[in-house]
Amino acid sequence: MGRFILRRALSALVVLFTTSVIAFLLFFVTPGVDPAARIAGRSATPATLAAVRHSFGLDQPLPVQYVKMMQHLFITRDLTSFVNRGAKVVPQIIAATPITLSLVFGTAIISMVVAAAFGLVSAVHKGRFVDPFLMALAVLGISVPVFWLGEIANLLTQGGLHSSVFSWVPPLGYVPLTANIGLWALHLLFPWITMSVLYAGVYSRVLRGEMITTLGEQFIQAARAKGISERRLVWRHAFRCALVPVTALFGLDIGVLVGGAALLTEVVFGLPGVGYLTYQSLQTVDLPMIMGTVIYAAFFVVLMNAIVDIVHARLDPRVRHA
Amino acid sequence: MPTARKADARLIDGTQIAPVLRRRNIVGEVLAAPQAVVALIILVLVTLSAVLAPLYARFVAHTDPFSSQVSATITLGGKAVPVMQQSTTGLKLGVTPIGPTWSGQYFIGADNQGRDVMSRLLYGGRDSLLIGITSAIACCVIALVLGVLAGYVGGIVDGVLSRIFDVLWAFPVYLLAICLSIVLLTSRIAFGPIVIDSSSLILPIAIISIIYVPYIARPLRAQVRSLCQRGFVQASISVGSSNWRIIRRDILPNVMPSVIVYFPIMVALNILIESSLSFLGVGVQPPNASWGTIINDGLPLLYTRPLVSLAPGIMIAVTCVALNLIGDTIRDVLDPQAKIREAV
Amino acid sequence: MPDTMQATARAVGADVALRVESLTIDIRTKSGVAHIVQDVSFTVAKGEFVGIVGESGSGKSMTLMNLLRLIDNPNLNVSGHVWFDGEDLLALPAKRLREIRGGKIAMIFQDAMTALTPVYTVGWHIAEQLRAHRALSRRAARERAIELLTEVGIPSPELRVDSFPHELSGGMRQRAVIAMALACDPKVLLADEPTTALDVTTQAQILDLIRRLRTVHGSAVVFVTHDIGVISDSADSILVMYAGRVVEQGRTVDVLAAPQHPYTQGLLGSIPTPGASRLTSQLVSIDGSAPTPSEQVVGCAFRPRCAYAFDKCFTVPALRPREGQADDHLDACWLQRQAQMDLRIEAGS
Amino acid sequence: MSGESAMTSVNASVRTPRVSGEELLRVQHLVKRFPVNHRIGSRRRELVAVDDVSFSVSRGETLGIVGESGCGKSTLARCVMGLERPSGGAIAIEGRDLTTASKKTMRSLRRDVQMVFQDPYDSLNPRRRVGDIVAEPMLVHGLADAAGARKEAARLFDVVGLNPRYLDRYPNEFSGGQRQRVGIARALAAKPKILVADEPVSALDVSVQAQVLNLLSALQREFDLTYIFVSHNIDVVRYMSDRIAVMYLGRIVEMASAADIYAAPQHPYTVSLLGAIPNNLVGNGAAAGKRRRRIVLRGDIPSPVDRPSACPFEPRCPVAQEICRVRDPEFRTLDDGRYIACHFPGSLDPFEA
Amino acid sequence: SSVAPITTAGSGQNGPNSTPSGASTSSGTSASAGSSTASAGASSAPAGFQSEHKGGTLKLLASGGGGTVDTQINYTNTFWQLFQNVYDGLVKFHFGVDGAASDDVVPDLATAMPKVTNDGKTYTFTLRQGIKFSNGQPVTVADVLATFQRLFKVSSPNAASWYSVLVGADACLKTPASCTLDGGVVVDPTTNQVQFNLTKPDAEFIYQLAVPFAAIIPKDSPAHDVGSNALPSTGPYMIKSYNPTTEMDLVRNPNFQVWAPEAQPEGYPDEIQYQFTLDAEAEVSAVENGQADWMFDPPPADRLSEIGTKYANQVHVNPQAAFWYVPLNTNLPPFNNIKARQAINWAVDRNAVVQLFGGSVVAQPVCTILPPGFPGHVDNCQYTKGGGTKWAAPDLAKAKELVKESGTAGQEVTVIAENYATAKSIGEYMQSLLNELGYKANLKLLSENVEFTYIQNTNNKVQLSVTQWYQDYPAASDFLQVLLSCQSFHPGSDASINIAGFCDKSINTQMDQAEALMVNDPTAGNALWSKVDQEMMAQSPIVPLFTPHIVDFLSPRVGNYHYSNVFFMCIDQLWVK
Ligand SMILES: Nc1ncnc2c1ncn2[C@@H]1O[C@H](COP(=O)(O)OP(=O)(O)OP(=O)(O)O)[C@@H](O)[C@H]1O
Ligand SMILES: Nc1ncnc2c1ncn2[C@@H]1O[C@H](COP(=O)(O)OP(=O)(O)OP(=O)(O)O)[C@@H](O)[C@H]1O
Ligand SMILES: [Mg+2]
Ligand SMILES: [Mg+2]
Repeated sequence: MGRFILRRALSALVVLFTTSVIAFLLFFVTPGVDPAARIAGRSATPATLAAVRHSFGLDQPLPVQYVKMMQHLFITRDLTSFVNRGAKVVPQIIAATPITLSLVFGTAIISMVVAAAFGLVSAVHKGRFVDPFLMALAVLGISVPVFWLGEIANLLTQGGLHSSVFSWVPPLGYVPLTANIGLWALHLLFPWITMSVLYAGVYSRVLRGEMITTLGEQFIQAARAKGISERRLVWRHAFRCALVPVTALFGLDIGVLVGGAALLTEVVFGLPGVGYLTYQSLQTVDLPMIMGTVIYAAFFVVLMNAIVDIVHARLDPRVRHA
Repeated sequence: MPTARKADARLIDGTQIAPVLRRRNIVGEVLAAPQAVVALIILVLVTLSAVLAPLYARFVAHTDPFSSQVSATITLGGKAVPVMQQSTTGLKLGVTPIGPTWSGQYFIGADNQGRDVMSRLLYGGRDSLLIGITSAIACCVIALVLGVLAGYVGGIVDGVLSRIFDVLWAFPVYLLAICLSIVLLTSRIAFGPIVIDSSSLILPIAIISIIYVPYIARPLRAQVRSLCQRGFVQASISVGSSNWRIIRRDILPNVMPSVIVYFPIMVALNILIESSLSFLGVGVQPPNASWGTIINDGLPLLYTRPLVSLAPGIMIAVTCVALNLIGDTIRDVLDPQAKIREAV
Repeated sequence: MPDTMQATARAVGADVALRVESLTIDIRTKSGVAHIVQDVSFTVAKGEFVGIVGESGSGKSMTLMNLLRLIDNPNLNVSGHVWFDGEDLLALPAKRLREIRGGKIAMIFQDAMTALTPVYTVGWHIAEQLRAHRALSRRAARERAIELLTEVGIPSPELRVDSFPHELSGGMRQRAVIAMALACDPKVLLADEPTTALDVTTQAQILDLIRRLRTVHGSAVVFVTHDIGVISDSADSILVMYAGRVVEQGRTVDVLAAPQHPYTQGLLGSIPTPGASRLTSQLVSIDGSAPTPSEQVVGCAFRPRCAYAFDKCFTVPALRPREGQADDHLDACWLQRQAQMDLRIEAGS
Repeated sequence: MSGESAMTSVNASVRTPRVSGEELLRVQHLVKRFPVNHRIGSRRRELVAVDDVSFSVSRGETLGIVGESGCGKSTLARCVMGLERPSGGAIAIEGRDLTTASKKTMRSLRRDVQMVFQDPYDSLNPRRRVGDIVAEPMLVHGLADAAGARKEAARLFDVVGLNPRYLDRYPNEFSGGQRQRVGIARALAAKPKILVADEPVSALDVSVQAQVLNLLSALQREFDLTYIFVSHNIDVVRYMSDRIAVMYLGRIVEMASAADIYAAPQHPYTVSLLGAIPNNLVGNGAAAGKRRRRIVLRGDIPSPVDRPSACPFEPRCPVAQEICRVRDPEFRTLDDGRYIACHFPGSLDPFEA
Repeated sequence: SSVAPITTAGSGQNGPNSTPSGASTSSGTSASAGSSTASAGASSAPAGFQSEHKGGTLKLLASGGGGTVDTQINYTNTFWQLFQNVYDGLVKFHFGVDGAASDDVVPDLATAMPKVTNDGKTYTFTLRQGIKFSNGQPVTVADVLATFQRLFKVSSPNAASWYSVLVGADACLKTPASCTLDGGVVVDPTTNQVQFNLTKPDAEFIYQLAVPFAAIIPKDSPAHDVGSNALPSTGPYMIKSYNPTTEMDLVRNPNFQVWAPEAQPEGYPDEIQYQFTLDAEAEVSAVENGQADWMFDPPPADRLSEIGTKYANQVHVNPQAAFWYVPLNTNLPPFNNIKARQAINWAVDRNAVVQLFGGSVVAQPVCTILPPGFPGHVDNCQYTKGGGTKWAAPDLAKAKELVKESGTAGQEVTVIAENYATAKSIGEYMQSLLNELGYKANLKLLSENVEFTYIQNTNNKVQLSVTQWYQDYPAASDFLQVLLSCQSFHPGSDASINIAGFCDKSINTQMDQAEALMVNDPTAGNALWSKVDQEMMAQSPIVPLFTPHIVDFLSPRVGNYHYSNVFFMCIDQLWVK
């Protein structure tokens, strides 16, 4: 176990290092993003500019700047944004994380339940009417741009229909779970639904495929030969096995989503999560924040990769075997 | 006592002992699925309408969909109507582009530059499809080269390439895309005499094709690795074939079906990604218009002229549904086990 | 339908454990209907060991699986009768059938790895089998599982009961599957190539086990294989299948001593006899390969490969006993006995 | 039986092969280890697939290798083929060492050793025409130009009993036995001296097995080939081989002429292997009148990872003694010229009393 | 995302910012004018406070925070507007009144307007007694001195351009850390007097003291950007918590007492919440639905007609001293050719651009650099069809002819614009227009945070861009000298606000003269400024497009709306009860 963790940690470090260096360099090759020029004000003199650059340490060689930035990010944990000076990157990200987590895990639950229902019904009734019907819905789910769906949802719930049908929909934004669980859920309802359309689509297709593969395996017939009910057969044998690869895939997706890929949904619904933070920092080309979010995202992806590997091996002895 | 079975049943006589299976007619098998036919018809229609966009703009809409028509007027019911209509009620705040006329000019209305949305929609199809297809090709080609290289050569090359895939993978799609676009859009990119302008479609194509490379290259690599263990590759090695020959004759033909399976789904994915990038302002740059940019152009009009955003969104959905259906059918025919990531 | 067959079956009467009557299996595919099993009939007496041999794809597994209607495929069409305890399994309501599956008739599959749901432990599998038919507590089921594992000779069963299938070797897995099948003391044990995936030494262990258990539990066994050696070792009677049909059947000694059908003869001749060398003997080979169910052969399915095919072979021969052979030794070949004798001499075994 | 030419030649004669005695292949102290994929949480380990194996093969001879699954038969074959880089030891073909060969020598060595693969479905590229597959070695080694290669392929098809009309077909249009013939034709195309056949019939139907075995025998006579014939089926190995090496857990435990192995197996493992063959009523064993002792071995073949220093067969051996638990027996030559690795050879009577 | 003319979505400090100016500051020397207004103010105020409206929570929305809350560094409209209710300088713009009166500078922490002596080079204030910071510390002259020293220590954005006029500023600019402003700011703790010594007379200095940069903060404030930890304040509110990306919470300052109601009156709400996470579209919905009281961002174009009709009585439209313009790079082809530049000025249809911005109610075409109503502005229009003093219509024919004459037709031109909807649409319009004129135009849209610095740097070879300028305070130099003087052109630097790269010796000399004139003779000075404006327009280095108006959209429960020219709506004067 120790070795495994060490190996994973090392390769994770390589990935984190490379991603952060790429983000860092990308920033410096971009013209017009000098944070000093923006801080120095719109009619600054070159002298002020130089002073500000100095105060940012931007006049130092790039590797030194990189090391300093990493030092502030990881060791003193007081890296501050260039744009929102005084906004510390780490606390900002920590504050945004629960929002993204709320969004992602809500979506995960909804889309998994829907996907399970769709995938299961489709696979079990393969060849009947429900199968193509549900799968058509699933294809539609993966074919609609998420942000567009979100905007339409907003148009309906916040616009003209708000005074009638959707008067119960709160304004966009976020209410912490700890503050008011009802409002929390209400605020997240449409973001959840919007994102779930995509992920339920994706996963009902994946699950159906896995279910069909599993149902074709010999152990299903072997289990049937035991005289157990079809219900038990589907749930305890087929579904349980089909779920394994799906969970693995889903774990990876959760990593990516928590890492900030829920950006579009967060932007559209005004949820100040990590994706939103990422978006903002990219819009303002705020290097420390970009570095923070990039590393955070890469960290989650790498972490989820490792977790998926472990959990997958736990769930699926076949993997352990191979 | 059955002496002769169904007439079409294949008969084996004494002279022919081989259980000769007929070579597969892949296209035929794909087209045997009704949903694939419907999807194909949709795609042909969409492509056709995109190709014919200039004709529509010229002869039906009578407009240049790429130039601002802010002060234009059209004749409706004998009256000259301004395309951009200043509000006349209340505080007279705001200007609203003309809505759908459901005929000829401004069939589904104008956008905030007074341009004909229908014409732009057709033109937008060109860029969306072009980007979707070319970046899918580029992505598949890059992934193919890297995946085969990593899988076949193994060792250090594999290690390095796999790390690169890891990094690309760990870099969230949008983050990467936005980072790249900000750099590429801001800088002037010059390779010797070739200068790529920010309005060039090459930029979104390049960005989109790069970000999904690991999604294809990784499974390809795995596939190549397992192919290398397959008997026929081993046989080629033991016969003394050169590496290049093995790659060309044994590896490539066997991974191509997967690439083909990925392709339509990749195109769909790319169209979606392009629209997302456009939403974030880093996709196709004006004067080009893709469906994504039209959606984005329409967002500031969402509450007054929702159709400007709705129409391209629907086009994207329809096209992607068709592409996915085709992709599914091809997958069923060629490689039912193929695991494809379709999430963004 | 040959009358003789039914006559034989009836004659066995009360001692019959399982009787299959003209089992026919068709499957609808994209390219038409494939006839996978045609008109298969046989009887298994109580405690009898019946071996089914045949080429790959000849329908052995399909026959076995459909005795218990294990395949859930809307495109599959099964007709005929499978009599067990006076009931036709093919006509039984699902609930009643479930009681028989695993309880009265158990099945052992070819590859134990694929027959065990990979995510559950061996103990879980056995317990599930037990609890499907007996009202047992979890704990009691587990204890019984350990007993069963001991019975099939798995070392340290208390530990193995919690192993996942992949943690066991092939032989142990197969034993676990057998333990599972024996859990409810079935009257009939259906075994679909239970030793094919195993090494010779392990195969010997498993065969030994099955033989032993048969004496202990008194179950009848239907044993499918394509290895005639295995059958010759253990089976009381034998059923040779080719392209979905039974081409020869009878008591093992009879059939092996005097194979009547050219296919059976080829089959026997194509295996190197122990100790034979290429320097001293020549193998009998049957040219070509068996037709797939989608390929229809007019008349006798073996005709294209048969060295003795003649005009009569364009009609499907019926399964019937031959003069000079035991009554229950049936074969489906139009050839006269003399020609067959020639063949054997030529094969020179 | 069939009208095709190869079969005719098979039937032609049953002769003794021309074993010249001239040594063609020599394998010395061959070792092949694999790093074991670490499972989560395990330490790095090695799997010894082939452990200190030595033998030599003469021109025209057939060496059979038999043993249980995972004992290293394929690995040994692959090492001889140069498909696997040995971890130790030497493999020499006509005196040229394969393990240290330059790229150029390797190419010519490649030509001299060809392989028939186990799985005929796996060993032919489904996307290439069989004619191209068979022509490949000739083109690679510059034995012929494209037209010549095709002509030669047609000839080889004829040799292996396939209709040359089928040259332009794809592998999936052939049955298993036919595919295996294509594989053999490919192997022959390079005009090899040694043919390594790794379980060439295990994947085939019983009725088709004989076709291939007959073909291989015929070809050996016709082209004076040297065979290394690998199988887990001792009857098949016996049928094909002049000499048999019995492998257990990466080692050769007994090696002798085929007849000797059959008539008087010395190693308890060989005895039990022979005893495990289901009795066939048709033929009644080599030593007429006697029945083989049926020994049901306990347990399974142990894991080749971290093999113990004791005799690896000891836990399953019915005649094991104290020393077997302590020392691994060496591979030594007995008086009658056979090789064996056992402390107590011949202590297990192969026949029932 | 948003149509904010200045900064949006967390855009940093860089936003051009503004201090409004009295449409009318036309009277004598600013110092004397100031003191007279001050006394007038002092006599009016407190009666106005209506305590029955006191209380409640005011909810504000913006699509992004304003960055740091360090008053000496923050340079955004978002927070300068808010700082009015939190911080105080020695002087302040008249607060809580509408129209021209709001341009007046009145005493705040100082007891009166300063005494100006030494030929306008010495300003003397007396600090009020008994005022405490929100942390309980009393406000002393030492704090005043520290405040101005800190301006340099933290490299405050305009330290070099505005406060460098102070004696001793040079040394501070060179080595900020050891800034003392020796002789520049002299304080006397016994008399509570503060004296500012300038190196030359400066008519704008009094304005520069009235903006948040010069707000007095405790002397022990750290010598670096405090980021999101607000400095102690003196005004009626203090910043209780601030998360730059999500929200800000203001509560009453327990130590606040009204001392100068015209500068810093009592605020009405008990609490002010500012939320930064919604985009403009969502902000409109929230205000419409009564979930928030006001939005900082301009309502998006598609909602304007809706709020202008359905919610007309909740909307206030006010002019701003600002303009949108198109700088033409006078050093790069094709616009190094004056005819090409003039052609653009002739060709741009200001009405079309106004339409793109939201129609004639929210914007007004302009022909001059100085916005209408601004000191020095004179109605004049050099580039309008048929002539006249107001813009009427474009003259495309003339433009095309000029292009032809210039011989620049067919050249490639890249238009740079910001990437939010309004700027983008104006960029698209410019591109379309350039194509019509015979150029090959490209459009490059950049993040609004990048664009402003990008177009300034000559290395980026920007030919034509779309940008805006907002006043800092009501003085013509804030437009003309800042935007188009030789001094503000710094090739190769990201800080080169003279985007057009325009440098005309004679015009520059005139600007220096005008600046000098302003100290003693503002009327003559402004006359000269307007002449400079005309001469610049003749050279056509920029194309003025329109002057934007501000649209304030309030929830129905809100009352007592006041609009100050300088800092827009007076937030804490709103009633929510
Ligand atoms: N779902 C199916 N669709 C079409 N054909 C099928 C299907 N399932 C089985 N078959 C065909 O039925 C035939 C009989 O299969 P079966 O598995 O019974 O053969 P078998 O004798 O058990 O062969 P093996 O020895 O390989 O196990 C095969 O040719 C197979 O291809
Ligand atoms: N590439 C490899 N990496 C790791 N282990 C290997 C590799 N190839 C073979 N082995 C291991 O080496 C041992 C010998 O394998 P090999 O394939 O030679 O056995 P075999 O005798 O041919 O078995 P079988 O009869 O199953 O073909 C096995 O335990 C196998 O797991
Ligand atoms: Mg089978
Ligand atoms: Mg092997």
